[in-house]
Amino acid sequence: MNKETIRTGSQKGLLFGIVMIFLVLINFHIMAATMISKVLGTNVLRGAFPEVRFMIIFLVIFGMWAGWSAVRREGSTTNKLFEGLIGGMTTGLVVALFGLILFFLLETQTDVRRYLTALSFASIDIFLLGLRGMGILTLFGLFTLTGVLGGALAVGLRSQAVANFIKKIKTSIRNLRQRITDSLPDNVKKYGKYIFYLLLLVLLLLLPARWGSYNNFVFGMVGIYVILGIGLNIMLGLSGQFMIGIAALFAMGAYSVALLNSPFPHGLMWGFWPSLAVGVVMAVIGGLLLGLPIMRLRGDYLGIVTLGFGEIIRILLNSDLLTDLTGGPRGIQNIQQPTFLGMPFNDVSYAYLIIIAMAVSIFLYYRIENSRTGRAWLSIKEDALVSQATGVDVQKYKLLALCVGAAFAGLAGGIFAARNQFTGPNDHTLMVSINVLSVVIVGGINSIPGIILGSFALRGLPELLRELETYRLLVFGALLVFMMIVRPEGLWPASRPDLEEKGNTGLKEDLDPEENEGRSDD
Amino acid sequence: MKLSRLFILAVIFVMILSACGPAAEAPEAEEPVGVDPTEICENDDFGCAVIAPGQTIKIGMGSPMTGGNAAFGIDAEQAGMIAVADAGEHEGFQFELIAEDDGGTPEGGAAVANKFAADPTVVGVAGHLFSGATFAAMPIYEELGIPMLSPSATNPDLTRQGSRVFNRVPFTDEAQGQAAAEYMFNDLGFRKVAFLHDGQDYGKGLAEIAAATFESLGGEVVELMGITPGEADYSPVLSTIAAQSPDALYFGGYTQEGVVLTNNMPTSGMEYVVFFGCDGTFGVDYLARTGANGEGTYHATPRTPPETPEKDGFDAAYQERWGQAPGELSPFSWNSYDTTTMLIKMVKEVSFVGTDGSLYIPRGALVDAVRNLTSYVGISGTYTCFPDGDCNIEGPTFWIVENGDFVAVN
Amino acid sequence: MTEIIIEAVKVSKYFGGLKAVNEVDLQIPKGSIYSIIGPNGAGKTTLFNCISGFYIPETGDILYYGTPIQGMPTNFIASQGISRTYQNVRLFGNLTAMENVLIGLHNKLRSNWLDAIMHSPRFTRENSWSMEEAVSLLDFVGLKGYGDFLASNLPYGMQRRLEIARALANKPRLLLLDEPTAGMNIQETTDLTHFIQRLRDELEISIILIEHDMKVVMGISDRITVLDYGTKIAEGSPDEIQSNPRVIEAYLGPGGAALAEKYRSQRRKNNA
Amino acid sequence: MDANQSSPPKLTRRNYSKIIRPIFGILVLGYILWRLYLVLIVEQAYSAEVWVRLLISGLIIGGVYALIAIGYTLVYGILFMINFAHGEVMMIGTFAGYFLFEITKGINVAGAGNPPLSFSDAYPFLSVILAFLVGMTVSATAGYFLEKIAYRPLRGAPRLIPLISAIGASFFLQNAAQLLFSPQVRDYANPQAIARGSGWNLMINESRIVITYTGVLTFVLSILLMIGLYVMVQKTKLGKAMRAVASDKKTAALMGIDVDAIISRTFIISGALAGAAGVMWGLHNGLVHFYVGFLPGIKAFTAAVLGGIGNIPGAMLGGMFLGLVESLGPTALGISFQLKDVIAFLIMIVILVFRPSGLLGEVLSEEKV
Repeated sequence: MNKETIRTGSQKGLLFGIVMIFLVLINFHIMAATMISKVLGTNVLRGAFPEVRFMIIFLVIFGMWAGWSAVRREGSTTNKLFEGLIGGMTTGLVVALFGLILFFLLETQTDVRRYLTALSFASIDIFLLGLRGMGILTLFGLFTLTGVLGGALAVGLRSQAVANFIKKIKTSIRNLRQRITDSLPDNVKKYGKYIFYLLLLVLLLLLPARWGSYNNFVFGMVGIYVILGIGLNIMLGLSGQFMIGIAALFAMGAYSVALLNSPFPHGLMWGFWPSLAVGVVMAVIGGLLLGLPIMRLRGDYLGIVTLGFGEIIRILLNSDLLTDLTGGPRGIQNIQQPTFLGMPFNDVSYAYLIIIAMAVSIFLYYRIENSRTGRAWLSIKEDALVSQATGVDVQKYKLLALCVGAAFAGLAGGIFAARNQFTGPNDHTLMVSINVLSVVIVGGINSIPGIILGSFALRGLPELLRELETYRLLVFGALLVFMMIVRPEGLWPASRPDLEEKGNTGLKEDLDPEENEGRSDD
Repeated sequence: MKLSRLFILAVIFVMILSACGPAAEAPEAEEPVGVDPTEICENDDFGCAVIAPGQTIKIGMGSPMTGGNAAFGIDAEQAGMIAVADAGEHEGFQFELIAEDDGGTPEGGAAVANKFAADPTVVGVAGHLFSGATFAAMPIYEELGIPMLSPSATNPDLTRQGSRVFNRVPFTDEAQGQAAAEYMFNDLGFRKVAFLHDGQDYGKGLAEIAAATFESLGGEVVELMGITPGEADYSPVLSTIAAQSPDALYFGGYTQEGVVLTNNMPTSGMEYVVFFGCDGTFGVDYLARTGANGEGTYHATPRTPPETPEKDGFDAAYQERWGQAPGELSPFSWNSYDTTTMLIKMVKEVSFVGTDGSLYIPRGALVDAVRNLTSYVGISGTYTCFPDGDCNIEGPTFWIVENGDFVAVN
Repeated sequence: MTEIIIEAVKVSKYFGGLKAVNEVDLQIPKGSIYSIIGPNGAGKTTLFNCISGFYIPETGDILYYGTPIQGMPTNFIASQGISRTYQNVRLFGNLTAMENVLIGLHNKLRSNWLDAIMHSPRFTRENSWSMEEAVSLLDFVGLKGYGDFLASNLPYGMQRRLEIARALANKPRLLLLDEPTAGMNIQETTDLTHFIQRLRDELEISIILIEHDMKVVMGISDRITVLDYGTKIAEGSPDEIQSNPRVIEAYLGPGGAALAEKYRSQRRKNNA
Repeated sequence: MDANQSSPPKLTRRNYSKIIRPIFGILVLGYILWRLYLVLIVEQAYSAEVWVRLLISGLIIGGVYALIAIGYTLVYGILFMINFAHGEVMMIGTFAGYFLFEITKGINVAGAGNPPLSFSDAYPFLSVILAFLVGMTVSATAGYFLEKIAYRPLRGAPRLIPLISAIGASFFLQNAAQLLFSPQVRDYANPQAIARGSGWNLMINESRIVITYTGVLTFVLSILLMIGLYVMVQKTKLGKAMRAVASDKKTAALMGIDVDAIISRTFIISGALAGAAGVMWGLHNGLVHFYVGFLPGIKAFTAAVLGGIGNIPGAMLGGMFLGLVESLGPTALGISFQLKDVIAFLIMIVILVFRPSGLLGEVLSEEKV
C-alpha cells in the first residue's frame, strides 16, 4: 500500500467511471444487456428493455475489467488486491455520483432528452437496477466488489503458476504441430501450400451455393473491396502514390457498365461483358487523365489532389450539368443482368463471378509484382530520385501504376453496379475511398492475404456488427483505432520474397550469353 | 511460419462461414389443428412466411441511421417503434420492427435487403427511405415477395418499374411540383420565381417539374439551380439570385437546407422575396429554427386530415417515448408511422394460424393486399394504392407560416 | 589519342548567388580512373549531379561520346551507361539486396507488364537471366549469401558494396563513385581500392571518383582534378597534384604550400 | 559481366510532364478567363452590391476555414500526419458552445416583477467570451485526449498508420455525438444583441447590405487568433520548442525538449483553435449537429494543403483563398452553385500542379539529392 498504488487505482477507476457514464449516456448499457440476454438465450424485442439481471451481468463484467486493469504488474499480492479495490471503488464512486444525478432527474421527473437524447426515465430506471435510491448504493457496492474480484482475477491469472501453465500448453501445442509436420510425407510438406489452396478453392466453390443470399452478398462486397484494395495497393503500396480518390475510378467502371447496359437513360443494351470491358478501359483512361497533370506531386499533396478528383467526379455525376448523361442524383436503374451461356445471373453466380474476378486480380497482381515492372514501382516508392538515376522512367511507371490500379477499380465498379442492378452518386462518395484506404492499411500494405483480411475486417465486420444497431459505427471506429495500435504493421504484414536461391538454381545452361548481350543492346 | 499463417487464415475463414450458416428451413405443418396451411401456401405465388410460436412477426425498415442523413433514419425507426407498440398482439404473436442502417446508399440498401431476405420471419418492409437504396433493394424483395411501403422514396421512376412489391405513401414529385407551380402562378400571382434544389433526387425532381410547369403557365423561371446539400451558409447563391429580383424562391429539398436558406435570405438582399418550400421543409423544426425569418413562407404537405385524435395520440406517444416532438428530426415521422401500421394491418388481415399453432402469412396475398389498399385513413393522410404502387392520390395542401404556426391556405 | 568518354565544357551551376560549379572543364579518357578532389563544399558532388542529370547546368555542355546530355532525364542518362553511387548510401532500404540489384538491371531488361502477366517467353528468359546476373553481381562485390537480406539491415560496408553492385548492374561505361570509402576502416578501404581497380581492368569501366582519402586517390587515379569554390584549380597526374602549391593552399589555407614543403622535407630527413 | 560496347549511344529525349502541364494549365486558365470575360464584361449581370455580399461571406467562411486549417497544419508540421479527426474536434467545440448558450439563456437575471431577461441577453459580451472559453477548453481537452489515446501509441509508425487511426477516431467521435445528442440539427441561442442576421447596414446602389455582427466577430476574432498564434509560434519559448520539434524531433529531444509534451501542447492549441472556429460557426451559422465538423474539416484540410501544409501563414492564406473561391467562384464564372466544390478543387489542383508544395510551401526541388 503506497502512494503509487492509490494513484494507479484511482486513475484507472476514474477512467472506467467516465467510460461507464459515457456508455449510460448513449444507452449502451441497455444494448449490452440485450446482447447478453441474447447470448444467454432470452430474446429481447427491439426497442424493449431487457431484464435487470442481464444489466447486472454487464456491470459485473465491467467492474471486474476496471479492477483488473487497475492492477499494476509489480508489487505484492496484497498491494495488487488493494489496487483492484481502489479501482473498483473509484469507479463505483464516480458511477454512484452519476447515479445520484440520474436519481435526482428521475425523482423530479426532469426530462433531459432534449439535450441527452438517450437518457429516458426507463433507461435511468434500469440503470439504477429498478431500486431507485438504493440502486446508487448497490451500484457502488457492486463496483467495489467486482473491482476486488477483478483484482483477484488479475493476481490469479497473471501469477507465475498460470504463466507456466500457459507456457506448457503452448509448448505442447508446438510439439504436437511439429510432430504432425514431421510425420507428414515430404510430398505433402512440399505441396502443403497447394493443398491448402486446393481446399480453399473447393470451399469457395461449395459455399456460395449453400449459405444463402445475404452471406453471398456480404461475401461479394468483401470480394469487391479486395479487388479495389488490390488496385489501390498497386498505386499506394507498390508505387507509393498516396491516392484517396479511388472512388472516382470505381465510379467510372460502375457508370460505364450502368450506362451501356441499361434501358435508361440511353437505351444502350450492350450486354454485361462488353460493358465491363469498356468500364475497365474507362477507368484506365480516368487514371491516365488524373495522372498526367499531377506527376510532379508527392505525398499528401498527391493525396489531396486525388481526393479532390474523387469529389469532382462524384459532384459531376450528381450535377445538373451531366443529368442527361448520367441520370444525375437518380442514378441508373435496371442495369441488365449478365448471362453466362444463356443462364441469367443470381446471387450464387455473382459470388462465383466475384471469386473468379478476385482470383484473376490476385493472380495478375502477383505476376506484376514479381516482375521488372513491380520492382520498378517498389523502387519508386522507396526513393524516386535514385530510382530514376538507376534507369527507371519514374513518370512512366507512376502513370502505369495509376492505370493498372484503375483497371482493377474499374473491374470492381462494373461488377458492383451490375450486381446491385443500380448505381448512383451515393455509391461513390469519399467514404468509399477512405474505406478502401483503410482496407489496405489495416490489412497490411503490399500483402494480398492482408488485403483479404482487411476487407473481411472492414466490410464484413460492419455487417456482422449489425446486431449492434446504431452503435455499430461507434464500435467500428473504436476497433479501427484499436487495430492500428495493436497491429500497426497490418493484420498480415507483407514479407519480401526470397530470390537469391531462385537465381542460383536458375536455368544456367539454358542461357546463351550472346543472347543476353544482344538484349541489353536493343 | 507461412503454413501457420495460412492455417490461421483458414480457421478465420471457416469461422466466418460457420457464423453465417444457411437460413433455417420453415418447420412443416404436422398436427391437424386449426387451418390447414398446405393448400393456401402452395397456391400462393411466393409461399408462406411461417412464424413459429415464440417468434415475432418482423417488419423491416431500411434507413440511414449513421452518417449525414442519420436524422431521417432515426426518426423513421422511432416512429415505427411506436407503430409496433400500438399494433399490440396478433393471435398471440408480437410484431417487431427491425430497423437496419443502409446509409441511404444503394450499396447499403442491397445489404439490408439481403439481410432481410435471409430472415424468413421478415414479412414486410416499411422502407427504404431513400430512393437510391430502394432501387438496389427492390429486386431482392421482388424475388421473395416481401411487400415494401416506403414513407419517403419519391423518385418517380420507382413506380414505373412494374414492380409488384414496391409501394409508397409520399406523393410523387409530379403531383406536388405541378400543384405548387400552379398555386404560385394562379393564386399568389408570382411571375418571376427562382427554383433551387438540393441536388438530391427528391428535391431536384420536384424543383424541375415545378419550374417546367411554371414556365408553361407563362411565368419566368429566373434560375433553376442545384446547391450543395449540408452547408451552413447559402448567402452566396442567394446573393447571386437576388440580383435577378425574383418574386419568390421555390426550394425542393429538406428542412436543413430550407432553414439555412430562409435564415440567409434577409442578409442576402432577398428580404422581400417569398420562400416557397415543399413537404420536405414542412415541420415544427422549421418553425423553431427560422423564427421570425420563417413568417410568410409557404410549405406543402399531403392533404392532411384535420387534427385527429390518432395523430394527437401519436404525437404524445412519440414525445413521451423519445423526448422529442415528431417532425423534429425529419418530416417523415407520420409517414413512417403510417407505413408501418399499414403493413401490420395487412399482415393481420391475411395471416392465419396453422394447424401446428404457427402463424402463416401467405406472402403473395400480402403483396396483393398492400397493393389493393383503399381509403386507409392514417395520421398523415388518406391512402389508396394505385396499380403502379403510388398510394397517395390526393393533391398537396399548402401552408403559410403565420405567427409561428402553419396555417392551411387551400 | 585515347577516346574521351565524357567531357565537361565550361560547366557552371549556380544556387542563387552561389557559384557551386564555375566554368569547369573536364576530359575523362575512356578506361581511366579519374579523381575529383577538393575541400568540402568545393562543388564535387554538384558536378556529379550535373553529369548524372539531377541538375541542369546553367551554362556549358556535358558531352558524352561527344553528344551533349545536359538536361536529359536522369533515367535516360543512366540508360546510356552512366551509373553512380551516392555520398550517403541511398539504397532501397525496405527491399532485399537481390531486389536492389534487380532494379539496377532495369535497363537491361525489356519485358513489360504484359509480358509479366502472360509469362511470355521473353519474360521467362529475362527473369532467369536477371536472377542469375544479380546473383553473380552480388558474388562479384562479395555479398554472396546476403541476397535475401533487407538492404537496410546490412552493415555499412556491405551497403556501400551493394550500391556499387546496383550501379554495375546497369553495365555502365562510366561509373561515378561519390566518396566510396567514407566511413570505412583501413582494411575495407584497401579492399575497395583493389576492387575499383578490378572494375576498370576487368570490366573496362571508366571511373570518376570523388574521394577525400588521399591514399586511395593517389594510389589508383590516372588523373586528378582539384576543385575549390566551384573552380578547377589544378589537373594532372597524382604526382603533379601532390606538388601543386595551389592545391596545397586550397587544402591547408594561405601559406600552406610552404608549410607542406617544410613538412615534407622534414619527413624526408627522418626517412633518411 | 560483359565488356562494354564501344559504339556511341543514340540520344533522344522524352519528357511527358513538360508538355502535359502547360497544356493542362492553359486549358483550365483559358476556360476560367473566358468565363470571367463572359460574366464580367459581356453579360455584366451582377452589380456591385452582389460582389460586395459575396466578398463578405467569402471572407467570413474563409476566416473559419483558416482557423481550422491552422489546426491541421500545426499537427502536420510536427507529426507529419493528417489529423483526420480534427473536424470532429471542432464539432465538439460547437456543441460545448451550444450548451453554454443554452445554460446562459436559461438563467433569468431580471429582478422580480420585471419581464424575464436571460443572462446571455443581459450580458452578451460576457456570455460570448464564456462560450469561446468553454468551447476552446473543451475542444483543447478533446484534442489532448485524442492525441494521447489514438496517436501517441503510434509514434514512429509509418505515416499512413496514424491516418487510419484518425479515421477511426473520427468515426467514433461522430457517432458518439450522434448517440449522445441525437442526429437532430439544433440552433445556437445567440444573445439578443448579436442575433444572427442583425448587423450594420450599408447601402450600395440603393440596396441594403447587412454586415452581420456575428460575421464581423467571426472575421475579426479569427484574424486575431491567427496573429496571436503566429506571434506565439515565432516569439515564445513554447513556439520555439514547437518549431524545434517540427524540424527535428531527435535533436530537439537531445536539446532537452520534452517532445511528447510539446506534441500534446500542439494538439491542445490546435484543438482550441478548432473549438473557437466551432463556436464561431455556431454563432454565425446557427447550426450544430453531429456531422457539423465533417465538411469544414475536409475543406480546411484542402485549404491547409493549398497553402502548403505545415506552413502557418500558408494555412491562413489557403483558408481565405478557399473561402473566397467558394463564394465568388460560381458567380464569377457563371457556373451553378452545385459545382462550387468542383471549382474549388479544380483551382486547387491547378495551383498544386504548378506549385507542387502549395502556395507558400517550401519549394522542394526535385534536385534535392
